[in-house]
Amino acid sequence: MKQIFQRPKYLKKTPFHYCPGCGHSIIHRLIAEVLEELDIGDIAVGVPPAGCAVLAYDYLDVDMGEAAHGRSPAVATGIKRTLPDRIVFSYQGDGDIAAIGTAETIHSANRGENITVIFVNNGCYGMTGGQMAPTTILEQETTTTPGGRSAAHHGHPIDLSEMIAITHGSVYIERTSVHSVKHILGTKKALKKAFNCQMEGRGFSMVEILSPCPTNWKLSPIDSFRRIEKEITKAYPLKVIKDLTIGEK
Amino acid sequence: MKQIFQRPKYLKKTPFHYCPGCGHSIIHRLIAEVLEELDIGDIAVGVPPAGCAVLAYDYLDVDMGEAAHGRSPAVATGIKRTLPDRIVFSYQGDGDIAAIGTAETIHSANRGENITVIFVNNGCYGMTGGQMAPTTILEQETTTTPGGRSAAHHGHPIDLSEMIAITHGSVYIERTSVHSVKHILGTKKALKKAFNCQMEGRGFSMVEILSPCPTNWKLSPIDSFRRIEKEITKAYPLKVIKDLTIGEK
Amino acid sequence: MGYVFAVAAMKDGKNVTYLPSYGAEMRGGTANCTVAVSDDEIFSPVASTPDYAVIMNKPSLAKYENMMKSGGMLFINSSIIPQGLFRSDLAAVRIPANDIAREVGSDRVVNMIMLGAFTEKTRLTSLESIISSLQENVKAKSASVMKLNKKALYRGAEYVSRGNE
Amino acid sequence: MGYVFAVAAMKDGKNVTYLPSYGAEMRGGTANCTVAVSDDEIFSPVASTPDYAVIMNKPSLAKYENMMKSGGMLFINSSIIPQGLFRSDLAAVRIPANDIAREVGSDRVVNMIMLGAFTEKTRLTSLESIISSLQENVKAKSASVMKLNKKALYRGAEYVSRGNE
Amino acid sequence: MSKTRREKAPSRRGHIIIDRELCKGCALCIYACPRQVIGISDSLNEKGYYPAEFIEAPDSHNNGRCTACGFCAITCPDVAIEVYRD
Amino acid sequence: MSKTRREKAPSRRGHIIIDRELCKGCALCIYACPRQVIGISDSLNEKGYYPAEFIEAPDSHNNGRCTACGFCAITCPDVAIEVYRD
Amino acid sequence: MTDKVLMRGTHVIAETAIRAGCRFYAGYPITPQNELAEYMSGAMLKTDEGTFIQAESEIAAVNMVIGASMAGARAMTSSSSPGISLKQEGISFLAAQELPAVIVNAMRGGPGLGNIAPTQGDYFQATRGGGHGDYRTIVLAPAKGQELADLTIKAFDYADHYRSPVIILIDGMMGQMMEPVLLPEPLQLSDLPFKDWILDGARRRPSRIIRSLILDPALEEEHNWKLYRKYENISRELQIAETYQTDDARLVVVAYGTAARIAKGAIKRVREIGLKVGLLRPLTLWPFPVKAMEEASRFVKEFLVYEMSTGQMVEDIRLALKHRSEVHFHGRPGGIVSTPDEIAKIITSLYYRRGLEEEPG
Amino acid sequence: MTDKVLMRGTHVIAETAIRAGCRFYAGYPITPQNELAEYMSGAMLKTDEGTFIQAESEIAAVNMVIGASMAGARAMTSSSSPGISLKQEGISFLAAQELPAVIVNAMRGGPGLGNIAPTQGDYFQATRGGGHGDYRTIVLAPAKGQELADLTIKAFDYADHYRSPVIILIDGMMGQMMEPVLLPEPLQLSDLPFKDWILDGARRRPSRIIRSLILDPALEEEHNWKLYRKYENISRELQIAETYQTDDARLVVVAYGTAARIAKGAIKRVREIGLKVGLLRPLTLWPFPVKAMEEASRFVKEFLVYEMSTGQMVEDIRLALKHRSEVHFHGRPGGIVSTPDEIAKIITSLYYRRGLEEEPG
Ligand SMILES: Cc1ncc(C[n+]2csc(CCOP(=O)(O)OP(=O)(O)O)c2C)c(N)n1
Ligand SMILES: Cc1ncc(C[n+]2csc(CCOP(=O)(O)OP(=O)(O)O)c2C)c(N)n1
Ligand code: SF4
Ligand code: SF4
Ligand code: SF4
Ligand code: SF4
Repeated sequence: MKQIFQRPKYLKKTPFHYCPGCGHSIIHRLIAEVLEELDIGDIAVGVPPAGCAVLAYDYLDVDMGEAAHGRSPAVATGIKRTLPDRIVFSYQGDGDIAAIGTAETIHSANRGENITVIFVNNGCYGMTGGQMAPTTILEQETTTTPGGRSAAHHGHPIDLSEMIAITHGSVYIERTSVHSVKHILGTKKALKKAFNCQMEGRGFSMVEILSPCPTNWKLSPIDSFRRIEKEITKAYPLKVIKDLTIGEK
Repeated sequence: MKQIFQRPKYLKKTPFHYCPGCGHSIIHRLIAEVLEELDIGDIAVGVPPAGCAVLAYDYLDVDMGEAAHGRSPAVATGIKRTLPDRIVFSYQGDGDIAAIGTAETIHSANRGENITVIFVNNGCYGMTGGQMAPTTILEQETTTTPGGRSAAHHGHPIDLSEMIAITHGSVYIERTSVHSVKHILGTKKALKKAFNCQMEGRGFSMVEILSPCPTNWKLSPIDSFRRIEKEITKAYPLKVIKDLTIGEK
Repeated sequence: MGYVFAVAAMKDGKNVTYLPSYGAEMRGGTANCTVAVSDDEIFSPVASTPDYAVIMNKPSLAKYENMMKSGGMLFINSSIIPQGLFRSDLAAVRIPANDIAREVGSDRVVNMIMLGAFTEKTRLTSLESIISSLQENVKAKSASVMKLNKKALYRGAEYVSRGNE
Repeated sequence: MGYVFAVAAMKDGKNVTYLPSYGAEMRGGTANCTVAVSDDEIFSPVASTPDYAVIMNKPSLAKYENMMKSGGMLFINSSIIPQGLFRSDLAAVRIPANDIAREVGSDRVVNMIMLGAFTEKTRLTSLESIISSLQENVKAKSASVMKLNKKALYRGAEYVSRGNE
Repeated sequence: MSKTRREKAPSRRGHIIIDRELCKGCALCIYACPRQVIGISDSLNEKGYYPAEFIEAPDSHNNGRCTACGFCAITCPDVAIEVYRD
Repeated sequence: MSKTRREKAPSRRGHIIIDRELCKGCALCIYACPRQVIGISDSLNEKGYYPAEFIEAPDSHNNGRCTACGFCAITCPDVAIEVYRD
Repeated sequence: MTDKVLMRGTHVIAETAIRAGCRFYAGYPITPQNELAEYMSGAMLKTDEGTFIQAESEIAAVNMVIGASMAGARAMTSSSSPGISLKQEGISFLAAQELPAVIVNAMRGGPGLGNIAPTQGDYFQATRGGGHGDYRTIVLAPAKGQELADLTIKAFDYADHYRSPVIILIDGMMGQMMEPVLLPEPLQLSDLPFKDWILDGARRRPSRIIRSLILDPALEEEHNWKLYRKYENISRELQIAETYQTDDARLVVVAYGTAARIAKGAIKRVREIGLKVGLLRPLTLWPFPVKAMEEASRFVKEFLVYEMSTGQMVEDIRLALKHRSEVHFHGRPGGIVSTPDEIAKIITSLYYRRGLEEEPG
Repeated sequence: MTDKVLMRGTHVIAETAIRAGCRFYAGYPITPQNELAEYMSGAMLKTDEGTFIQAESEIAAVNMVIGASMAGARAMTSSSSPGISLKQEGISFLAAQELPAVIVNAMRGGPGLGNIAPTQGDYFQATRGGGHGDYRTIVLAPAKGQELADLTIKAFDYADHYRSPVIILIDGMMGQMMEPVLLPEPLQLSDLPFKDWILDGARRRPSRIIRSLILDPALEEEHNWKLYRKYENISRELQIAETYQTDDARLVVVAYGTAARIAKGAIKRVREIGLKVGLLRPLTLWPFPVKAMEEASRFVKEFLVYEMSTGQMVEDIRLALKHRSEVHFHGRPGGIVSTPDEIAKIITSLYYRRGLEEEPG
């Protein structure tokens, strides 16, 4: 009898506080697995900002420094520049990265900071109770878009990853999802590649992960998975948006 | 004897405080001309933020509200939403729009605010004495890039207009210059189109204007013009970056 | 339930303060609310030692039993919490609310049954006020829901008035 | 020029405060700097009533003439400002600095000529200190520049020592 | 090689252990399991969720055997599942 | 039409008036002028700049006549130039 | 009585704001004031010309409010502690440019991310100008449902009248709590005071400038003194405080907002055992009700300040009393809401320790 | 003497910071402190491991400093008034997370954009925590070239020792002014105090967390009191003030920074005509030198506070003196630098008005 799946080393024993079926939990585990497989957990420093995943430090068993809402990439910049041989990553919600943190994200990419950004796109502000996020798709109902998001009243969903890809300092940007086994494994691969990119000193890497928020979508976890497949991946197509990791550094 | 060129109506008599050969002066005049030709000077509200052009209200004879550094698009949003039938424009330097004001600019574009943004790209922070701007090209020397901007140390120049073009709410984005008669006239045309876009209620319009800063470039005005032609337009090609103004609204 | 009661008390001309629990509650923790009712001005919106508590689940019982004012009264959903109390200075009114709800025909009216029982027992307000409060708040919803709610209220009230607890 | 003088005074063991004008000066306005030299502690870095002023252009003359301490002394570049003074309680030392500079062979040494004259006249420091201060600050530059500067200093000093003013 | 594997495939057996207390009853493992050997328990766990449970003796032969594919564990947000190959 | 114009072209004459005190001597008008009828004055203006000045009587016939093309005024940052067609 | 509604504090503020003619709201989510923005997101769209914007950040929100105010709208934003810190530059601009605006701060535990529980740790920030430069903001501190409505109306009136930002300082509990409230009648926009300084296009009048850059120090000094005189006026005209059983009091408790409610409960208890204790509750934190304090201190020599912080308002009380009375302090920071019992105990022990039960000689 | 250099104030701070082991600087241009960043942009690159970043904003800059501090670097940022307002959230985080950092504020005229002339309008912001929550920052107020160097060294030491942000509060004049300075010897990085709390990867030790979110009010309260106790310690240990001719003084002028220099000049003048006037100059604005004030007030009953603002520090003086002495105020906001003559006149008229020339009975 061989155990073929177990709790990864860099995940603490603490049970997650996340809602049932929340994508954050899956993504946390994937990070822990990748840190273990790349053997970088002992030199990793993570930077979660305000958001449902602010408590990521209760789960990931690596050094973690909490940032103010939206400022993770700046904090991560400070850490990485001070300790260039450590592995530094930020973990950010879509509100965090694409609203209040727009400038910090774009400019750390533009500077080519050699950090890895994990961008969890669940289409809403989870922690504060389900308000519209910049990524909320049109017609989606949230607590601040009663009747659904309308471009005229609430503006358009934003393609942050595509914008980041334009910056000259960004090296690897991929959009993945966790709404099926296949996609979860794909996300893991992307995370690995992103961390590898940092290990090789290539520059800014980011993985945007479509993630379910059953609570605020008011759907069951399974229906949330289905919604990602049916609706969200239409608005946010899964793909490698930029990849300069090939070839000589 | 016919006077074929005279001071435009919406330009006050006050002499400019700008340095000799400064592009701001040319652009101010073009705005005044366009406001006059479109007959919108009496319903225009301009929003200059901190920057060499903060004193734009001393020259342009329209209602003007000063914004904090980087926040013009937000202030303009507040004005325009309150008075949708007025013509609202911001006038911003490259430091203002592409550094501290990154988020405000991108999100007002993304919301499709029906305002006109005039983005003066002179490749440096003029008002504060010539520090690096986000748009400073590689190898350019500034007071904070001694020895020239290097991608490794100071990050890359940013293509803000291209990023803004990705937002769904932006309608018309063009990059022009003022380094020759032809380009000055081209800029005027672009400004006219941008204001027209607003008058027609189409949404966010922006003109990025390459502009000389002889003082901080440490070049004569004429050599500054030449530098734009030879170097700057290579890094920032002049073109219509996005145009959705054609056809029915 | 607390809200409906608070509105009813307000309609009776009383001073009322209703404090829901707020914030990160979404992700775990026991939800609760506090209603203060008085003829006088209400000071603290937090009840440090409540007179009454309506207890819907086990963790809440553990939490609130300790806080109760001596001589206070607990309304316990006995379908879910069969066990007894530790404190002997408290009165307990046990209502098998889930069981009654099943009889009434909907799992959703458990709250209403408890509220009916509470109102009947405490007389802090009247069932009529509760119903008029309810009417305002289910405006949008159908008459059938209202009917169901009323039925549940009365069944709850009936249960305690019959001295069943 | 002010900076060189300030460093020289510092080297002489004096207390010195040098205040350049700063900020939005780039776009118009008269540039100026203030040097306070004293054997004691220096309090206000702004000279409200200076003892000496070196005046390089007309607007500055207008501005500073008013501020001078009674009995103060003005050093005026008479190549540019030929006219006289309004105040009779001030001494004026006139140096045709641009003309001398042309003789010396460079338009850029006007400042040095004025500084030479100033030093010779006031004896607040010595030409030697000025030269050693200069040496530090033109380090990067060529010996020929240094030579030119020295020449200009001496010519300025000579001009006033000959009682030419 | 690939042939050998394919031959072995039918005989692959496994089982999973679900931590009742970690489980939040989201049912995503059930959704992910290609063999339908996971169900929802009748009784609440201490957090108040109906946890998933491994159906050890499934009725239907075909989709009834755990192959230790690990899909459930990969999907489980709460890392409540350990997978073993027998 | 276009022919008529071209015929008239050689006879187009104009002149400019430069406001000495608005001018900052940046010389961009000189750079812009296709006829080279602008020069820099010998004397400072009150702001301390050597302003541009219109050369009314240019020596060379060919590039010496102001055509009122307005290029100088279009270029002048300080709106110091008024252009007249004679 | 029958018109009263039982409404959450944040909703009371939002609804009253709209009734007061507020037609521009921009905000950014942050607990514990999300319900204010959420209410606005629906209610504003139902008004004729109202704008609701969920901004990209608190900074954008306050600057949008600046714009709306420049354009003449009654405008509002709301946030909680960290978000209010981010608005400080904007608030300083509002003050400098003399723009009316209403800013709601539902304080939470701090510093840093802290927590979302009720505290009063932002008193200094609100009353001393967390932003740069010599300015003040009017700060209102409601403690009851009805006051949330009444002071919201006042906030907009004061803002317009004094051309100044006004902060409504509450905590999460005040924001969440529901009490019966009689909402004011909606105002007609046409009844609002006329503003002759707004930017709405220079048709038929000279163009206007709203600015805060004043490069000449002499003029900037003048501007500063002008603001200062305005603040002096406000100080004279606007102090509001409630007193409760201070007439015969030998000890007066000073507290505002939620803390004042609890203090009142405590006082009721200690009165029952015969202690002569009263309450002084500032409703304006700036201007601080110095007059009421002076009044009270004529007969009372012992004051107890109770704040849900480690002690901030206590400085204003020392300043107001000119150190002529004894000032004691009790604080509970970090989101702890004391019970009236706890405060009653503090009061009682202080009362006896200071010998207040004896008849004054 | 020979080793002294004549250096601009901003350069003194920058160079000294590097010599004190600062290896991380992030800032954003704003007059009047651009020369600090400009100096760093060159000098930092010459150090071995130093980082200079011109950030995209003041907010990014302070958050980069947070990161560098978490990673163990001596880190610094600088700005001027509006930019410092934007950093308030970050400063509150630094305080909450107990991270050392040095922040330079070269104050300028405000509120709003104001101007770039020297003022002291940000005293409240600096000393009362312009950010949210119950926290304090150490605030140092140099007034001379040499002090810029000395206090910069101290700033880094205090920051590390107390794990607290330290603000160096100057104005544009202090920043631009050149005075002879003896720069300290460069420290070896290896001599800096060891930090056992930094985030540098959990190799051979349990993983660490630096956070400020403390959801449980009881724990957050504890954290608040812990900070409070630290601040009490700092208050005891760190008060610094200079006195000048206070021994026989009948009137003491209190002023800091540039204002203190001018006051000193004024005092020198009035001493010449026989007035017994002294100066008390706080070098720490927080903790405020209460002990020195108390000491002074034992014999002096008249104080004149001179600030380049409409009056902020004057509150601290009233609090420190417990209203036992008379406190007069003279202020010039907006960037006006008084002449010593002007202040001498104020002093003189006050001196006679209060009858101080008469021998005390
Ligand atoms: C300055 C500041 N503004 C607002 C907040 C409140 N806040 C906390 S998390 C959050 C956003 C949560 O959304 P997202 O980043 O998408 O993450 P999620 O919770 O959905 O995972 C907000 C607005 C804050 N903590 N600080
Ligand atoms: C919050 C804030 N940060 C910094 C400044 C200082 N500042 C004024 S203008 C400016 C940038 C000027 O550059 P740019 O926007 O490119 O305009 P330019 O002067 O080159 O026309 C800066 C940094 C400020 N006024 N406010
Ligand atoms: S609110 Fe959404 S994102 Fe947050 S824990 Fe719950 S499911 Fe996850
Ligand atoms: S500094 Fe540059 S941008 Fe500013 S006025 Fe001078 S030339 Fe123009
Ligand atoms: S996926 Fe995990 S948490 Fe969800 S039901 Fe299955 S075992 Fe439980
Ligand atoms: S372009 Fe204008 S400012 Fe420049 S030299 Fe010609 S007239 Fe003067």
